Amino acid sequence: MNFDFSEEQKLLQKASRDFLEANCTLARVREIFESDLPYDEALWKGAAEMGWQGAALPESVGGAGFGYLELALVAEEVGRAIAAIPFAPSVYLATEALLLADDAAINARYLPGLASGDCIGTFALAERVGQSGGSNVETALSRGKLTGRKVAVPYGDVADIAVVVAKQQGKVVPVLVELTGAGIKRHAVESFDPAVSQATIEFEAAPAKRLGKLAEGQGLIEDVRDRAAILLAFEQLGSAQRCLDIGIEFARQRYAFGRPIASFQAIKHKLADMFTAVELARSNCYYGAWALSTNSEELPVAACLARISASEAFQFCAEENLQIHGGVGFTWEYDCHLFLRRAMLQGSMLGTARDWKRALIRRLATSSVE
Amino acid sequence: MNFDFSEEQKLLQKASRDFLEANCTLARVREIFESDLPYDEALWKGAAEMGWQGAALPESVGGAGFGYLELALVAEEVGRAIAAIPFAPSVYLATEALLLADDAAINARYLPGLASGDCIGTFALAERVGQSGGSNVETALSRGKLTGRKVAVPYGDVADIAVVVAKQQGKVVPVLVELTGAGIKRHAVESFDPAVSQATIEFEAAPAKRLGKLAEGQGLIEDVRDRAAILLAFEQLGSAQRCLDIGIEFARQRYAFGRPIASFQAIKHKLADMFTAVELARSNCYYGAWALSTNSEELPVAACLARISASEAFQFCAEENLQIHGGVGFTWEYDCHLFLRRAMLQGSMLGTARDWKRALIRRLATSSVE
Amino acid sequence: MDFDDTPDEAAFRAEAVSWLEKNAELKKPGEKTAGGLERDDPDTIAAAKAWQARKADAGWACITWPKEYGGRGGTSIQNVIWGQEEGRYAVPPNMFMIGLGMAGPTLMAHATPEQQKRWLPKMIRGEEIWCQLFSEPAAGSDLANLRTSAVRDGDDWIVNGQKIWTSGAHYCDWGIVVTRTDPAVRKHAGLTYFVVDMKSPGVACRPIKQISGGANFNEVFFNDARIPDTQRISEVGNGWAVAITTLMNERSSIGGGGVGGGVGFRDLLDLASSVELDGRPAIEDGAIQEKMADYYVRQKGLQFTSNRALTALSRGETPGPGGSIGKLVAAKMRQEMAALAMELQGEVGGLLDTQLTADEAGWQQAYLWAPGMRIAGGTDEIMRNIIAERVLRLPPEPRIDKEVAFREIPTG
Amino acid sequence: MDFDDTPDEAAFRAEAVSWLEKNAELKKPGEKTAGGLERDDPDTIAAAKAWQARKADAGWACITWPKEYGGRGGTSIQNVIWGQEEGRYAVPPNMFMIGLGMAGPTLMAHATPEQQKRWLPKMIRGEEIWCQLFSEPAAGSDLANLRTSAVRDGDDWIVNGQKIWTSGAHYCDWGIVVTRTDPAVRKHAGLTYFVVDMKSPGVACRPIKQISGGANFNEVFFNDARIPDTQRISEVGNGWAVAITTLMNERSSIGGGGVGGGVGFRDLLDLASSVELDGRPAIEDGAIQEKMADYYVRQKGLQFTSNRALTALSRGETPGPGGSIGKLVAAKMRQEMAALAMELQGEVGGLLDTQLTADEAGWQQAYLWAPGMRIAGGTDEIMRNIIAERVLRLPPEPRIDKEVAFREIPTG
Repeated sequence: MNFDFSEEQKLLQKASRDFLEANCTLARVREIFESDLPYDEALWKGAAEMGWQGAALPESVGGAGFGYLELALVAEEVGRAIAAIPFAPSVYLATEALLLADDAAINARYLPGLASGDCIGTFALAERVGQSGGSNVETALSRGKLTGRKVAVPYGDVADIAVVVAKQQGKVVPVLVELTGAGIKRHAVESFDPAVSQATIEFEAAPAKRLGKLAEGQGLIEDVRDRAAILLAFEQLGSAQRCLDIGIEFARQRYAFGRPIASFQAIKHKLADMFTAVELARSNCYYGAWALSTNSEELPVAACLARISASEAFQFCAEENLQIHGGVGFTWEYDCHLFLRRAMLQGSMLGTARDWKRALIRRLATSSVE
Repeated sequence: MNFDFSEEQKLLQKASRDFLEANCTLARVREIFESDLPYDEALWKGAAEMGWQGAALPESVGGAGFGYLELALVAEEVGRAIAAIPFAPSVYLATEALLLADDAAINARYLPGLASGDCIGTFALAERVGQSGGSNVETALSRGKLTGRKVAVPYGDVADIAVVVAKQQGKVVPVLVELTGAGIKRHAVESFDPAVSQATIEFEAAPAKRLGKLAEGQGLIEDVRDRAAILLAFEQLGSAQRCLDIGIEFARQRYAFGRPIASFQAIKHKLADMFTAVELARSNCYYGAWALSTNSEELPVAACLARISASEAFQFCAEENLQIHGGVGFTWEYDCHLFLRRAMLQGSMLGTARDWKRALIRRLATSSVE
Repeated sequence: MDFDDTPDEAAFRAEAVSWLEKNAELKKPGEKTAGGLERDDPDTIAAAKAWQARKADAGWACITWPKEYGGRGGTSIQNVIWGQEEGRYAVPPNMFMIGLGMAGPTLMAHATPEQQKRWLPKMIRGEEIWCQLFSEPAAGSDLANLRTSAVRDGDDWIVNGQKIWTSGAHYCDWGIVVTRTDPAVRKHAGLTYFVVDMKSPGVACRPIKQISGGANFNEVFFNDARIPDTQRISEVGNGWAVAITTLMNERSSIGGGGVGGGVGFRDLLDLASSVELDGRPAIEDGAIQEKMADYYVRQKGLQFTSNRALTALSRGETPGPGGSIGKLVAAKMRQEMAALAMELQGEVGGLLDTQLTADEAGWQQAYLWAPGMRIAGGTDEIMRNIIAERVLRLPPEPRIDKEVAFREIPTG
Repeated sequence: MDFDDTPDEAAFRAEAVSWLEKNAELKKPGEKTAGGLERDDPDTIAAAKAWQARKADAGWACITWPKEYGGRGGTSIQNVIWGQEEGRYAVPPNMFMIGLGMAGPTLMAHATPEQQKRWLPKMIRGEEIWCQLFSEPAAGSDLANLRTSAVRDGDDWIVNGQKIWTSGAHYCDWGIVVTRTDPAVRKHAGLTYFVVDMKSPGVACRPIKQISGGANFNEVFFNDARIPDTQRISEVGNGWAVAITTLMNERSSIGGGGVGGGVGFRDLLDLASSVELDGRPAIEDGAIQEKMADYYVRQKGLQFTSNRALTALSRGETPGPGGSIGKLVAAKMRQEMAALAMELQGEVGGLLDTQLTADEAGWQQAYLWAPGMRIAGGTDEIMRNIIAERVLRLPPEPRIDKEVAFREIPTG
């Protein structure tokens, strides 16, 4: 039994944490949060120097040549720091979509930029209020031109390219678009987490290219979402663990009635429940990382497990960490709400926990996973 | 605002409680529970002398001529005592079905016996594992003969008459059957709560009579279930309150680490949550009683509210009362499981809380209740 | 059992309506009264004062106060009826709740006749607005753990320290404040209660920005502020008993419309009916139906619990213990409902943009207000303690801070 | 990262399988090993003893014990691997867990060489069966609050009192027992640890009937029972330290198949697929899907948490803190799953009849066992305390029972 990361991988994780503790304090996140800056450009460049954007990419395209286990651990640290960088849309989504579609020309053109961070990618899914995908897609690709409107596109205001979920000949397909090209109008909109910029993007006959084969588009999108869900779950896991750590620290130092509030069962049992949620999420995330790194046929089930438990753990820990803080937790000045906002934003991406639960049951019906 | 019972009604409730405390201790319930006796016959007779079975019936048929508010309070006390008598099936279900169907001949024949307790009624709904009613009804009435099989009929082994949910000409209708007549085979089966006997009843061309008009059968059944749900909710409320009271008493007297366990937040917050559940259930039950007593058009919604909150409060309080007791609560000798078993049995009757929640949302869509 | 007024109540209601009809306009459909937390511009304050004076002249300003103090001498149920009827009219926000509801009753119980004469009449007419200065940053749930010091200096007391969560501090005229005058005695014994002039030197206000972005409360700093001894309400060292009088009168209101988002159950039902889940309207989905039913059951349960309390008032009894569950249940439910509403919106749930979201981002705002509701006026945890100890009479936890000198209590 | 054996582990596994193949039959599909709680007839006990002796002769009886004590000197992960492989074979129930897992390690750490020589060899070969006598009716979660007294009388100790929740007391030969030898000193200081001959005069067993109807545990009464001082394991008054050694070795097992009902996630999935909810298979309903997903997520989360712990063992490290969540999560989940399964059965859910219910009333049985799981081996509340204090290192509550004489501690 070897169900854990290796010493080398843990050293990489430690180095990632050290880098983020030096370059991405909560004060720094707050600077982006409170400013009009769409993301932390310096951190993004620093991350690229660390090789993060290309962690799972081969060296031939400028990647670091690690693998998904390493990328997962970086994601956990990015989540722990609630870094204000377009890591999820660019690395887990756009890059993965290109890798899966496996178009040599496209990859040669874009992967080096994605690996170096010079090119920011994103993923454009939602068009309106409600569940996204499937019958709710109206954005259409026709004769190499994309027309439609996407909303809530993460970092859509600064991304260079987007993988857009669109319809072509009645099928749902992923489409690659350069956002700096013709036929594109985009504007930032107010995000629930101002450290994660979001945009509305209008396509008016924008030049675009389908990724993969027509018939396989839906499957490709599902694969991308599954893989991204696992990596995003690691970000959520890191954030949830941080909420727990902050909650413990505060509860130890804050006194009421002459003793630390951590000594009251109401608080200590809450922290025990937070710990339990984090540990279950951690174990399920590890399973996701294993499935991702081995390209296991269990990946679709593993993605559900990781995503559901990490989404729920993060939201629960963010809410209850604030609750432990009491009145000061409700102030803008304290950091509790940075996590709360991130939890809800990430919970809304790529389908909610509720959506993944239904997917899990559907998948179990046809899966051999015990 | 006069949203409470009157002084007179509360005196009646007090008298009911006094009677039950004298005649239906938990030790007495346990005698029935542990014996082969199907119900507490002496208590049933005593209840009749108190006028309970006919509480809401007019004096002309031997009733006490009170009303539903009074009957609700008696039900609460019956629940508080977890009395082992066929009160729910006979009074809330069979009697109500007859009253609603309003057939003069039938009522003249059966209501006096139901009012005096000489006749025990029941209600036969389920035929198999799963949700009951509607398309799951196969028992059929044809030319005055009933054929089919009903399971989990409460006190079906001792009841004299049954209102049976059956199909006639493709419609679901309530049917009245004398269980002592021809074409009936019945046998007691093991009940989750041995203080509430249950039976399987087989009908082979048993003489039977439809209640009400053919087209109105489904509505009649729904009305009976709504009205019974409110009265059953009062039983559940009384039982839930008793679990809370017992839990408080135990937690005050039991010491650990040199102090009453009631002084630990883990226990006191649990009791606070039990109290909250009971109070919400109580308020919703009162609303149900008001709707029942005024025959309000809000009754279908009120029935859902009362039933859902009372079912959930009882199960929660029964489970957590046992938990508060710790190891001894898990012993046969302590009474915690009597309540736990009753909670699950009553929760399964007439549709589960889950079923009533769906009904509530359906009804809200067409209701004017705010 | 019914929901109707008694004959007396009906007569009172008719009288109230008759006066209101002559003196105010009914709200338009959908119009809400802003809470005092939401609008505090000079025009609104002036309008609020004018309306309060008008009510005072006609005897409607403080229904339950004794007549000798300028009140109507009415009953609690009359006060509720008045509130129901006034709530139907388009009147200015009520900025006088802390004065009339908390400071006033305290002064009636504990102040000297001279003090009462100085403050109560202007309080009733709304000429002077009051705020409360109890909470402190380090105290939180442990309310008596306060450190703002008052030191005697001739005829004055010199006050230093910081208060927090004071609503309206910047426009108020007077504040009720509890200070520590002796840290050498036990926690509850060294407190003294004053009235402070909010405009006096050494009193400074700073708004606190909440996580929701607004700033509906203040921090108040005392920097060698002087309070004349004539404004002392309690005996020296007996401030806790007076503070208890104030707190007993505290309403468990988190402030009118100030719950954020202004959305409710029916809005959520509409949202669930308009968005899809797995190809059907979400409201047809079993999980959504059960959640919605849970909320409705709780909401109605609270409403009827409140009706039971009103019934007690109507009968001249003290309301039962049910009232204490209201905030505990409502605050958590609000958080859950807002989270569900955001979820139902899919990716758009992660926006605050009022154009793209449902209900103009009302649910997102509600979600950001909900944590405050779970904390203000007693956290969920404190509310459970209160239910357990005051309602169910369960024994308290061992206390290590009650019998030692305040300055000896561990503070971490 | 993988789920595979290391080469060393694979070699050990092969060796184990090789021996098992020669000495036992593989289970038939669906066959389960009865827990020691479930079968205790003389034939089963004889078979269990014979199998244990055979394992001992071949060196498989106690993998992790040092060789000097007759063990294999193996690693924890080898012990796990042995358990996995043995579990695939149709072998008698293991009635020696308390001896080998708890009493043995305690004796190795604290007993004299003479005592070890007397008891350990027969323990290993299964010739003598052991039970544990710690819990008392008035102690519960407060384990050290025990009252069974031992008073010195010449070379013996005279023991009076009552123990509870002892499994196998009626067929065991020896018990480990903690007694109070001095009520005048503080709670943890007046305890002394003995080995008691379960067949000696004054020791009486009575089965305890559980709410599930079975009687898998015993009460044990001591009525002037005599224990020779040669069977004392701890110094007089130092029994708590020895008891801690025993408890550290306690497995958080609620006993093999003894969880009641013998039903699991896949059975629930089958049930939800076979019954209807609102005219469709229940499993197609959103609420049921979400519940089922919740259970699966928790179950797999626990499984992978266990894999992480095994990995630590495999690497020769101490497993992380995750293990402490297992029982807390599993017990409550079991209760919820059983309740849902009963609900899905509609009115039939309220029966215990094996013919009419789903899974032969397995879920009803499971529901009646679940409360025991939430209590045995530490209640939910104690487990949260343990996680908070031992894993998260949060400060303890103030204790009023630690520094006073035992007999002065309030008992209500």
